[in-house]
Parts: sequence; C-alpha cells; structure tokens
Amino acid sequence: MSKDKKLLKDGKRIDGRGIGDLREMEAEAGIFKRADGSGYFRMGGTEAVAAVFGPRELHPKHRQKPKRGILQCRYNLTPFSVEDRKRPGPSRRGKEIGKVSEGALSSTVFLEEFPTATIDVYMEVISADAGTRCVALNAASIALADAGVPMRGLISACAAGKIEDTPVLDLKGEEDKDGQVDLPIAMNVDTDEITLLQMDGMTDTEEMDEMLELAIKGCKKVAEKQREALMKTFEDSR
Amino acid sequence: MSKDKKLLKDGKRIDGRGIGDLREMEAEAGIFKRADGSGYFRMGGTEAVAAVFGPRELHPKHRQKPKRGILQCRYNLTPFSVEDRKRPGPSRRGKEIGKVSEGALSSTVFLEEFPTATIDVYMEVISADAGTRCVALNAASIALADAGVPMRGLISACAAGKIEDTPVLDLKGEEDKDGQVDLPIAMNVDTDEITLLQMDGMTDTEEMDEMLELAIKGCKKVAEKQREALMKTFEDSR
Amino acid sequence: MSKDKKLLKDGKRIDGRGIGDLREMEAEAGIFKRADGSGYFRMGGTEAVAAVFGPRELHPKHRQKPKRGILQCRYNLTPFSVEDRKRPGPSRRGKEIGKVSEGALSSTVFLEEFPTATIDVYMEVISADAGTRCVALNAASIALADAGVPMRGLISACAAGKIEDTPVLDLKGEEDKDGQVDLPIAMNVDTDEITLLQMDGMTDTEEMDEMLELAIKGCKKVAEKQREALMKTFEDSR
Amino acid sequence: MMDITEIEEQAALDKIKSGKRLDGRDLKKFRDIKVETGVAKKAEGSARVTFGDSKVIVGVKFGVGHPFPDTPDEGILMVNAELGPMASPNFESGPPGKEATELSRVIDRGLRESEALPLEDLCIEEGEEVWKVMVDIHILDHDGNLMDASALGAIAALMEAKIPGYEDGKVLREEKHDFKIRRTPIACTVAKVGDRYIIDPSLVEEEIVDGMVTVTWTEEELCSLQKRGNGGFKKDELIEIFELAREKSDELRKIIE
Amino acid sequence: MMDITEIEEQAALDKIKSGKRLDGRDLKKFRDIKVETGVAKKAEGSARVTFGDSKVIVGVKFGVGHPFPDTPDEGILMVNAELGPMASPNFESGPPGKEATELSRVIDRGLRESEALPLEDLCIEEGEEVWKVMVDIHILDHDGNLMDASALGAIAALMEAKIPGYEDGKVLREEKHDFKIRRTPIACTVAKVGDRYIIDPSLVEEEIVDGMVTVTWTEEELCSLQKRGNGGFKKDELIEIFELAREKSDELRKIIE
Amino acid sequence: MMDITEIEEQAALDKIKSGKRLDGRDLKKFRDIKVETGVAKKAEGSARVTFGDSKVIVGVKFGVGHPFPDTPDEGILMVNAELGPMASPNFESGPPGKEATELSRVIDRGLRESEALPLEDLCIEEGEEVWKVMVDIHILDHDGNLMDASALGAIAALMEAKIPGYEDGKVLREEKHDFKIRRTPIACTVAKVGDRYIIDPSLVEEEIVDGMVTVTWTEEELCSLQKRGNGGFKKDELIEIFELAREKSDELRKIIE
Repeated sequence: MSKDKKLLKDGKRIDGRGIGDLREMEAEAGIFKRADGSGYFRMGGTEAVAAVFGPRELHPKHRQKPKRGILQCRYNLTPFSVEDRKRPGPSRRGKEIGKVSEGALSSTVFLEEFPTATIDVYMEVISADAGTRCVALNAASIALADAGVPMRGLISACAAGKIEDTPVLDLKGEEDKDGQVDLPIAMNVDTDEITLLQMDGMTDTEEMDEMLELAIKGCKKVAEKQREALMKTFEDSR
Repeated sequence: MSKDKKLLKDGKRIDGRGIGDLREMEAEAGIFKRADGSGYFRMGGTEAVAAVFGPRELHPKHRQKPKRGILQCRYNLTPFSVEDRKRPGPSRRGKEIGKVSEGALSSTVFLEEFPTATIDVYMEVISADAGTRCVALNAASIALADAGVPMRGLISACAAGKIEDTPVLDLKGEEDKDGQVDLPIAMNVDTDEITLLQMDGMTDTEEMDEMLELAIKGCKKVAEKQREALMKTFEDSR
Repeated sequence: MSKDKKLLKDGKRIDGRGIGDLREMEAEAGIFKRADGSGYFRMGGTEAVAAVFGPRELHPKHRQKPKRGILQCRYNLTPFSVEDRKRPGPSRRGKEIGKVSEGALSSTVFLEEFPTATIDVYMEVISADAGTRCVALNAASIALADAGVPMRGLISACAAGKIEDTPVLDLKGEEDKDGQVDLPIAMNVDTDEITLLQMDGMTDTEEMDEMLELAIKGCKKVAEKQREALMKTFEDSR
Repeated sequence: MMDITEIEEQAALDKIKSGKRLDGRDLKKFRDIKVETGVAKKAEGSARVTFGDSKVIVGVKFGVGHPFPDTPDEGILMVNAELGPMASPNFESGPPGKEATELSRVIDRGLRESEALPLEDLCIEEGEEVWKVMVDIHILDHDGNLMDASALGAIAALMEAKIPGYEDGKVLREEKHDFKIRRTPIACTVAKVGDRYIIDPSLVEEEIVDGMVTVTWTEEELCSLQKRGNGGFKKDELIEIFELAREKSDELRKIIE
Repeated sequence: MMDITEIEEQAALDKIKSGKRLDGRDLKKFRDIKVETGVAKKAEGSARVTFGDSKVIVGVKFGVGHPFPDTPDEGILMVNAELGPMASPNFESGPPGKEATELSRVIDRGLRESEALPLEDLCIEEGEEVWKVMVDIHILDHDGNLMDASALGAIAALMEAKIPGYEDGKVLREEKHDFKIRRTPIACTVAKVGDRYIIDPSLVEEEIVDGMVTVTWTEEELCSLQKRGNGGFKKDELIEIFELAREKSDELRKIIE
Repeated sequence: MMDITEIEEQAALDKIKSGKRLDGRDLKKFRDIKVETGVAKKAEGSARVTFGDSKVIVGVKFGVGHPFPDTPDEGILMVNAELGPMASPNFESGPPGKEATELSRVIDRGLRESEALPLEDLCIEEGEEVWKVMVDIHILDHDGNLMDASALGAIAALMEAKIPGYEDGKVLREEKHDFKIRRTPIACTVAKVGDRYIIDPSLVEEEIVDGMVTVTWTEEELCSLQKRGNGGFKKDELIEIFELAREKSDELRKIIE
C-alpha cells in the first residue's frame, strides 16, 4: 500500500465520485441469438457479457437431482481483459467465483420446477477495472430474466470497500489495489436478501455495517438499470 | 553411493536394529467414518492411511466385467510427506505403484462374488521414510478387512534390501538412499504366496533367496500387527 | 530464407530430382494384426503408418449421428520423428491436421451405410522430412481400403510448392524450410476431386494453377503405388 | 420424420438451388457486417465484429518474452481462439478442440505468411527479449462463418493497436507507440452447394454445403488456403473460388480501412 | 417415498427447529474437537484436526523460489486443499474442483488479509530468492464443516512450524529456526436454518441449511467473509452472525493456544 | 454362453495344460522375433522389434538440458512409452495410463540399475549442461508381451545410437560420435499357468495366466524384477523363474549382438 497516493480529497475520489456514488452504468438484454438468454453490463471500465442455456437436461445423468434442477456458473476473464495477458482457461480465482455465483443466483430461481435439469450460466469479463464478479453477476441476472427463467427477483450486485479508512461504494481499479477492504455483495433487491458476500481486509462489525449499508443502496441502483434494460427488450419485442 | 558412510557396524544398523529386524510398527483399523473400511499403518518414520469404498457399481458401465468385480488402487504421497514438497496429483511412480498394488490385493479378494462391481482402495502416505508402498499396502489390507470384503487372507508387505553387501530387512530412508538393492514384497501369509514383488539393484539368485527369506519373515510379523489391530476394532465394536 | 542456398541448379534439385519428380515411394498394406486395416507409406525420408478401427459403435452415444457414421482422425508425430525430440501427445498442429484429414477422407467413404458408427483412423509419423500430412494420408487411405471400408475411390496426397520462384513437386525438408510456398493436397484420383487443400506462402492464381497441376499429377503417381500395395496384399491373401 | 433442424436444412438447400438464401440474401452477398474497434479497454487493440448474428471479439495484448531460438531478433506472434460454451449449446468448456485450433491456425497463417506484422522491428534485445503480440479471439455468438469474422476482427484489432513502452524490465502500458501493419490479409470463405457458390454461410448453411475453402488474400497476393468440411473440389472450381474470394475480400477490406 | 438420506435430512431439520441437533448437541456448540500437532514427520509443521467425524491433516513445507514481481522482497504463501476420493464417495480424483478451490482460497485469504505470516521477513535475496510457505490441506474424512477444521489445522500447523536453514542454494532441513505467527485468524462458519443459527454443521446439516457464512476473525478484527451455499441473509442477520462467529472463534483459538 | 474371446481363452488354457500353445509353440519358446535397427531416420538410434504379431518401435534422441541437482555431473536418462489407440481397440488417447507407465518404468529401471549407460560421461558442464538420452517406445501392434519386446527394442536402439556433437549451445546432429553401452540388460517375462511356466505370452495368454514376473538380467546379474498381474508366487517358484529367465534372456541377447 503506497502511503503517498491520495485516493480521497475533500470527500471526492480520484474520478470525482462521492463516497456513495456508483460508476456510470450501461446495461442491455438479449445481445446473443444462440443462447436462451443473454445480457451485458458495464460499470465504469468493467464490462461483462453473460449467456444462459437451459433449463436443459443435465449430463452425465448420475449428477441429476430428482427433485430440483441445478444452476451452474462459469466465470471467465478473457485473456485481454487485464493488464498482462491472462492465460485462457479457468484460474483458481475463476473457479471460486463460479461457485459463489452459483450460490448467489440459485436461490432466486425456482429450481424446484425443473427436476433433473441444469441451467447453465456463462459469464465473460471483457474488461476488468475492479468489481468484475459483481458486473458479471449483473449481466448474468439480466440473461436469466431474458431467458424467461422463473425467478423470485433480480439479483443485483456491487461492492463496497474501505479506502484511506473511509467506507466507499464501488471501488475502481486503483482504489481496489491500494484499498483496505473489498466487500462485494449480491442481493435480491425485492427481498433484501444478500446472496453473495465476500470480504477481504481488516475491519470490525461496525464498519461492516456501514459498508453493507452502502453496498445495499448500490445494489438498488443497479437493479433499476437492469430493469430498464429488460424493459427495453420487452418493449422492442412487442 | 557414498563410500564413507557406515550403514552397518558390528551387525548393527544406524538405528540400532539387527539385520533381520523390522522398525517399530503401529496399526489401527476403522479410523474413518465415511469409507466402508479404513486402516492406518506405521513402520518407523513411514506412515500411511487407506480407505476402501465398495463393492459398488463401476462407472462408466462399459468398463464393467460381467463375471467378476475389479479392484482399483490409487496410491498417493501427500505433498508434505517428503523432503521437498511434492506437487499434488499422480506422479508416474504413483501410477505404477497403484498398478502393482492392484496386482497385490486382487488375488486375495473373492472378486468373482461381485460381478460388474468395483472395490476402490485409496492409499495416502502421510510421512515417507522408505518402504512407502509396503506401509500403504499394509494399511490397505487392514482397510479391506475392516470393510468386511471377503478375502482369502491378509496381504502383508515389507521390503528387504542389501546394504554394504549384506542382506537386511526393512530399509529406512538413509539405508535405501545409499543401499544396493531394494526388494519390496507383499504376500498372503496364510498361503505363502507373494503377490507383489519388485526389485531394483544388482544381485544374483542366491542373494535373492536370502533377501526373500528375510522379507517373508518380515511379512509374517507385519501380519501379526495387522491382526492385532483388526481384533481390537472387532472387540471394540462388540 | 537464406539467399545463398541454391535449391535449384540447371533444373535439378538438391537430391537430383527434376521439378515434377516425386521422391522414391514405398507402400504396404496389412502391416498390423489388431487393427481392422493398416497401411504404410514412405516418400523419401518421410514415413508413416496408419491403422483403421471400425466401423464400430461411437461412444459416448450422444455424439452418434442417426443417419450417417462419422470418420475420426488422429494424426501424431512420434517423439523421435523430428530433429529435436517432440513431447508426446497432440500438438496444435497435429489437431489441425487431424481435422483436415477427416475432411479429406470422409467424402470418399460411404458413411451413410454406417449410421451411429465411427471409423477411427490413427496416423503415426515415424520419420519427418516434409510432406508428413500427405504421407500419413496415403498410409491412412491404404489402411481404409485394407479394412474393407466401402469407398468411392482411394485418396492420394502430395504437396507442390515454390522454391526460388519455381513451382516444384513434393518438397523435401530443406526445400520446405527455405521454400516460398507449401501446397499440400489430397484427392480422389478417380473423380479428380481435391479433398484436402492447404497453402502457406505468397502467390497468385496463375502460379496456384501451375502448382495444382503439378500436385494433381503427383497424386496420380501416388495412387498407382497405393494400388500396387493393396493388390499385393490381395494376392497374398488369396 | 424430419426434425426441425432437418427441415431448416432442407429449406436452406432448396433456397440456394433457386439462387437465393433463407434470409433473403443473394448467393454472393455478405450478411450485415459491423466492425467496432477499441471495445476492450485493457487491450492494446480490440475489435468486435458481427456477421449477421455471429459475434466475435478480438483483443491484442503485448508482452515481453524470450525469442524463439531460430529467430532471435524477431518478435513473436501468437493467435489463440476460444470457442466456448457461451457461443453455442454444442460447445464445451476445456482446452481448444479441433475446431478452435483450426480457426486460430488459419488466421495465424494468414498473418504470418503475408508478413503483415513487422516482427523484425519487435526485437528488444537480440536473443534475450522481444515483444510478443498476442491475438486472442473470443467467440460470443455462433451463427456461422466464424472464420471470416474472426480474421477480420484480428486484423482490425491489430490495425488499431498501439505498442506500449518498455523500460527496466517493465512494460509501460500508459505509453502508446505506433504499431504499423504492412498488409491486410483478409479471409473469405467460399462454399459450394451443388454447382453454386455462396459466401458468408450461416450456421445452418454450413451444415449443408458440399465443402468450403477459406482463401486469404492480401491486397495483392494469395497467402493462405484451407479447404474445410468433407466435400471435394475440382481444380477449375478452385481457381474460380480464388478469384471470387479475391473480389469479396476486397469488399471486406474496405470496411476496416 | 423418501430414501434414507432424505429421512435423515428431515430428522436433522426437525431437531434444529426444536432447538437441538441430531447428535444431541446444542445449536451453538461444536462437536468434539481434537488438534494434534507434529503428526507428519517430514513436514516443517503439521496438524491433524478432528471435528467429530471430520478429519483433516495439514502440513507446512518451506521451499525457496523466485518472489512475485510486485513483491520482490517478500516471501510467498501458498495454500492448497485436496478433497480426494478418500474422504467421501462423492469426490473424484483429479485437479481441485470448485469445492476444494473455495476451501483453500478462503483459508488463504484469512491468513493473507490478517497478515498473520511475517512474509517480509522471508526474503533471502531481494528479487531473486525468497522463502515459500506451502500449506497443504488434506481432507481424510468428510462429515461436514471442513472449512473450520481446515482453517484451524492450517494455523495450528503454522504455529508449530520451524523454518529450515539455507546456505549455498541448499535448504538445510536439519536446522530448525523460529517462525513466528503474528496473529491467529480463525474461521467459524455459522449456518442459518429457518430463524435459527447453528455452528459446526455436520454433513447432513450442510445439506439442509438455508445458507452459511464463514467468518474469519483474528484476535481483534474481522479479516475475511464468505457466504456459502444457496440461501440469502438480511443485513441484520449478518451482523448477528459476525458477532456469534467472533465469540465462537475465540473458543477455537483457545484450543490451539 | 461363452463369447468368442472366452472360447479362445479356454482353448489357450487347455493347450498349455497339455504342454503346448495355441500357436503350436512349446511352453518355453519365443515366437518369431525380428529386430531391425536404423528404422527411424531422424532418431539417433532406433529399432523395430516384432515378437510374433506384436510390433514395437523404439527411438533414441539426444538433447541437452540441466542436470538433476543431486547428480550435477551426470547425463539424464528418460524412458517413455506410448500405448496408443493404434495398437489395440482397448487403448485410448491421452497421457500414459497405468499400463504404459509400468512398461516404461520397468524398462527404465533395467537400464538404470544395470548402469548400462555411461551417464557420467554425458556431462557437458557440471551443474549446467548435460546430455539427455531420451528413449521413446511406441507400441504399434499389441499381441502380448510388450514388455520383453520393448526392452529388447530399447537396448537395441541404444546399441546402435550415435551421439551428436555440441558446440556453442547447438546440437550438431550431422556429427555422429560413439556411444558405448556397457551392459545389455534384457527383460524376460515368465508367466505361470497352473503348475507350468510359459515365456513370451501372447495377448490371449496374458488374459489367462495366474501371474507373471518380468525379470531383467544383464550378462551377469539380476537387475530388476516386477511381478505383474493378479496372482501370487511361492518363493521356490520365484527362484525357478529367475533361472529360467536368465537362460531365455541369454537367447534374446544373442539376437541383438
């Protein structure tokens, strides 16, 4: 952590945002033809696309669950999405994010309606400037809705964090690198249930409360953007 | 081979043993809950655990044998069982030992009673100070008996070898490293049939006879220890 | 490209051939017992063997085609077939050649007669002195015929190329290395259909026409050699 | 009974025999093509290309590495293609299969044989350090003719690419130096259906064609060929295909210039 | 009809709703916990941990390697977990899957974020050679809550670890120098079942819980969080969980001190 | 009902009990053996070996690499075997399985333990560069007893191998220097069927034998043993097998001398 860097000055961040501001967002639904559903999400310099296939029969059969479907996530960074080219294929980090993404999305889908089936969610990060798992999940959630998968509510994600001892919303790359805490969450904004929660860094319960509060507010704004994109597709298709 | 090292002095070995002595042994059955059978074996500084699953259906189906079951072994060194950390996953050496272990254990199990089934034997070396395949097999044999798999007899294993031109029993690490011959065997002590036999080094038939004699005696002592452990579990479970 | 090297002198090439001459060929059918068909082909210093298994049931079943069989090719260089030992296993180059070989052979086989089946073609290059994919295909075509697979015609392959601005037939190693164009083709000499065509280098349509003309003539000579080998096996087996 | 795919394939075939395409196109017409560059912010060059519903993104990254022993004073070109499960229900995760490998190798050869990249200018220290130009092709949506779309994306991404600075063993990505492409190799795939030729085949058309040839032309020369699929071609057919591809690749080149 | 597993799951659920556990435990009580150190003779530090019938062995090895470019004067921490077929009939051989990867990464972050290891003291020659601390977690028997057992094993093994000597490019394992851990991050997993919280879930309980959060506390601070499983948590529930985990992780810390 | 394989196995078994083999051989007779060397032009040494219908090709390549840390002044021997899908409908593509691994490791040990190769003469610069001797065994056709055929091929290929020159970091393959093998370890596999021993088992015989021992003799000494298959052997049986193998390996040695 370089001490000289000033990430905060007079309550403003390096890109001019206030501590509770999200970066500029962009969202789109139905961007691909072959997938059953697809979505795009951008948050500042971080962009991701997602495609959903299914519900479809799960192979091999011995992995099928008789009473409910499963939802599987693949999270990947394209080789050119980061500073130094990333080797293609799943990293350990990518595998873990795939797993927590399954945890984030599964509970919102009525999987009990699809015994023996799988719903496959593929997320690709096109450009990575912090917050990649949140942006990818936002795209994935749009893709699930676009696929017409019955859901209890949209999943919306963003991260809070701590920089220079101050809780802030939606870290960008430089803030993440020199920051003290990173706290990505995903939530169903209709039920207020947090379905993804990870945290790195040193903090305490009180500060956590503050950061969670910020992140929850962020998720609600994300949800609006997602709904807008879905509504637009819905209207276009009428 | 360093010439200066004295592995033998007045008929005594570096750890004080005579040429026909085994290292101290420890054995235990039923150490795990999830496995159908499990076992632990220690011989001096070499320790291994084993778990048995099955008989259970073999997948994929096209590998099933219509008239008899198969027994499959996986032999692995934990990364921290050796001097320099070993990369996880199967080495070429491990694959070969898996194969000869299958040869050592298969003939003692009544596999003809389990057509289309597999019995899976997993061996993990916790600490390696020579004789790892023998110690792992001793644990595996306990695990098979603990699983209640019908057997023609226990398989008991130990190695003989040659150091400073003298046949000795049960080499430890330093002896193995600077020794001339390593001769691990496994046998069914009830039928006197040797079911694993490997040998590295330069020797002749006569010396082989002597070393085999030593190893056979060793196996019989190993068998006692294995039986003791199984008896104890049997009594505990009454 | 080294400028000093003279690959052509008075219309003769470094090994004395004229521009339209093939290297010395050798062919044999039925060289293996276990395979359903097998073949050997040599062209100068490049040698390959091929084995055919099938038609046989394709696994896993979900890859089966209900109306026609498929033909699968594996192309491999043995580790000792090249200057510096090659790591065993499929290279990217090998995978690509496997794919274009499937394209070269599939149309000549009456695959519609074998719904749900596969015909597996394995090619191994024993010695590589340029033209390896052509030589391997020549062996594979012999192997298919030797297996009794019903075919519309033999596939025969050779390469043309350009060295020192001159179109020539059947490049050998040094010519390939310092040459300007490499143009391997495979064709059904009975129907004049070119079923494999690849080209590297800079050229134009007119020169392509010349090189194709050379290669087609080469393929016809290759076909004679292949037929000779098959005839010999046929006679031997009478 | 025919399933839905077979019915569509039969319809596509009938249409072509009548001189048209299922989507209304003429036989020798491309679908709508869009090329956007600068689409991946962290890449030194990037392009997103759509051919109808086929969608491909290409990113170029520069890195520094050891040269190959036989070209100690030249930079390194690497082309990789990922044809993952996102693009089609028939693709699986895992290392590149035969199809992705062919895709990347054909594009690699087009770039390499045409000497489009100034590799000899990319030496930092002979025998020690050279620039690596890493072209990654990522298929997003597969509705046929990935080859032409990917090749066009690769050259478009390379044309807009800037090379970073390098000092004291560090790549300085905030510096953006010129990187000049010498030629623009363009791949154009021509497919044969009966006695007719079509370009830019859609996914369903790729299933019914008798064979395809991917022809790569620079402004002046033919630099790579790849026959694809199962069928065969007579020599005269090939010559005709080369010329048709030349004409159509000029059309594609105009889009990115 | 319900199979045996479903019956057991239903029973576990009913029990929890009544404020108890299938094995008679209170909701907020650990199973019997045993921690033995020095159990792997060739490791520089090791621990075998049992939580009821769950059994985990952790070994620490030291090695020497190149530092990462961005931390040229710091040692390297590596955490790896093997969840092999020995531990459960549902596990397969092969490279670590999603579950093993999550396990090792959560423990890695607990150690890293708490700065428990004096990595800056593990530089041998800046930019050239540093110590690598390699923590390998091996699951022997899986009856639930591997996360807490593994994290406890990792810190216990590190606490008893001695660092070898190093001279002339050789690791001298007969030398045993002090290696001081600065903090003891402890992972504690809290699961929610309806409106109740339980700790140390058994395997059958893991199947029925609505969700879990693994909370890692040092003596003073919260250093890592990981929500696991499918369910969701309200903010207030989380705050309650953090505090419960803090209290229970103090209990675990006492065992190894 | 018995299928064709079972009928053949039963016939093979009955024959052996009557003191003969299905192919008319005596119990202790090899099939026709052919050894041709110099068969792979790019290899520094090579041999194609047939034992009846079993066919194996072995190539030796030399390369230069780093020595192992514990033998800084010795060359490196590597033995690899590929048992691919070409040789048998039961083999699959992919990395060497258990069978290929055992094959290569038994042959490796025969060469290594007998000190057949002058590895200490293959040091180029101590601790820096040594010759690597890479022996690749490729199974072409599998009709049993691949072990003896491969071991014979390996030593035959090594006997005819010439070592290239080396200058300024380059391997000069046009130079061919002497490479002297000190001993000729020969593997001979003896199988037990009831109370009888057979050598050189065919594929169908390998299925019915009670067990096999591969015994490797140099001219003077026993240097490697490997019991294979499922059965067991009494000590006296083993001693008898060692002597039989000695006699038969002398026969094999004569073929390549």
